[in-house]
Amino acid sequence: MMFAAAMAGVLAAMALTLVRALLGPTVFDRVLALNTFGTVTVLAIAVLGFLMGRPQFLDIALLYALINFVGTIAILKYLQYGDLGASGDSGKSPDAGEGGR
Amino acid sequence: MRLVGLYLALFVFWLLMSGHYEALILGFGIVSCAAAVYIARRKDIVDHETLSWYLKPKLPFYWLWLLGQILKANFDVAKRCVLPGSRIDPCVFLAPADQETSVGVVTYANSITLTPGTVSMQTWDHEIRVHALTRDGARDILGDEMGARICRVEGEQ
Amino acid sequence: MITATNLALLAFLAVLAWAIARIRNLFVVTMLAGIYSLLTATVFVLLDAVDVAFTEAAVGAGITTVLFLSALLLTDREAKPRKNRLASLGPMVLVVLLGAALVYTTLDPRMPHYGDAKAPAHGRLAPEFLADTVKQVGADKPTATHIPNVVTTTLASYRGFDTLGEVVVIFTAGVGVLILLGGNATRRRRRNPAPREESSGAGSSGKGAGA
Amino acid sequence: MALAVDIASWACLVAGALLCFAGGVGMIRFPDVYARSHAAGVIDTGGALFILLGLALQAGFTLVTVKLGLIGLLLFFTSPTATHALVKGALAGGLNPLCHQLTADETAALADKASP
Repeated sequence: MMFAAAMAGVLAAMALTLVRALLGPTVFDRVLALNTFGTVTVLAIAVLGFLMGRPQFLDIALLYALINFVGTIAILKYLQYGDLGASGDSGKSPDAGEGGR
Repeated sequence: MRLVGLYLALFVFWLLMSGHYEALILGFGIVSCAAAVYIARRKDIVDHETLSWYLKPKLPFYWLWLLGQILKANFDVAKRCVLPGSRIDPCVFLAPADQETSVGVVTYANSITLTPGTVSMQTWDHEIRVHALTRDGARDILGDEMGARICRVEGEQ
Repeated sequence: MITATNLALLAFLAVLAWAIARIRNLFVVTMLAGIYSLLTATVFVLLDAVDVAFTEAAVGAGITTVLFLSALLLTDREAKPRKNRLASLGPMVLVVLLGAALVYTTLDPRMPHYGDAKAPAHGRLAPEFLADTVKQVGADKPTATHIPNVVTTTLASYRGFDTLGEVVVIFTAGVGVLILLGGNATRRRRRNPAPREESSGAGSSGKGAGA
Repeated sequence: MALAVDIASWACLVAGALLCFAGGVGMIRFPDVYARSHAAGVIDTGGALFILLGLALQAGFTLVTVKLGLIGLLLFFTSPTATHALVKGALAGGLNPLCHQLTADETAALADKASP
């Protein structure tokens, strides 16, 4: 029962993070959402292991915590040092230009 | 010396992960850890800076203190996230970082980021640009209790 | 709660799939694909397929994202705008029909249901494999260890040659990808040779230290 | 004793779930990436910490607890690095924070107020 409560919170966080990933508006919002979604997935798998009575699943959660970090850093490296190109929605968010400072 | 430490750390990690202690599987673990250490040495990624840092006796106390700060900040930011009437007042400022080594500055910057409500945006040798969610958060950082504690951890042998 | 979790995860997957199909910015699609793969692996965990979840975690969320990004560096960030909406109607019908057929097979009373203990796969082979896992591997040395994981036994012992073939295929694919992506790097280096000097120097000194 | 542990882990799990939810709401509500990164920080630190703690209390002194601890440690080491890289990348990508830039005077004034 208590695991179900935790699972509900984690699922809610998943849904909200997913909405942020879909809405954007900037690329960095999506990367942030991806990173947070990874953390939430790690928690979800950990809770699921207990919910199903098989805590051995924690190995996957551990692997995820590692992979998620690598993925986020790779994306950010691509964004910052790779070929940024002219197209795409980076830096062109409606609230970045005039609203700043 | 460092390689031996790395090997031991890896092997302990392996033992905890595997949970099987039969001779054959232990042998696999020993061999794979050795291979990992060899590769780390070939790639020259054995850590040179932070090892002495982890041996400082005051570090665990700092971590405990930081944990308390993180919890306090968590509830504050969570309240601001959920309660409809609450307002945020983000600001950006430069905070001084008086740590002598780069590891110290990195520890400070990471501690700032780890505390919800403040994020370190850029770091230089003796300055960190911080984004704070509220003025109170900014005041906490500028009060420099965290920085002073890291300096104290850094100062001991 | 398990059912509710399942439903929620599948709903997330559906929303994500729709978004991936709609969004034309490939960079965003890459990131959404990463999230999709995280969700898929969670579903695999729910289905008790731990080894598949492991693979999905390592390959789907980690390596695929990086590979997609390297591919994006070589191509464009924006997909071509859709020209003809009607042209995608044919595949759509095909996919819907296939999906309906798959759903029908799960409903057909002659097929065993999901998790049915009386299904042929569970009736004869699985108990034999489970019983033999301990015996077969540790048979020659009674005191010696046995492989503690049934999946490992199946993959590496019962289906050893099959797994070897799979490994060869994956290795070939990996080499192919490296050639495709790395070949471009050499070309770029030839065009612009300055900044790569130090890495080759570090490589040779590392070799000296290792030997 | 078992009851006390159960109550404690109930409290931890509920707190973790609420913090996760709050962080998610913040991700939606806050105005720009920089502010949202604080909300993400709530999930990364508080939510993860409490949920892992609650699970560890249920698991008792076993390898499972050790693994939970390792997951927590890993999250606590990687999440600030990732967040910092993200915020730095956003700044380098030309995304101006939607907020007030404190001048040197204002910073000094805040610092004065902070140190009694």
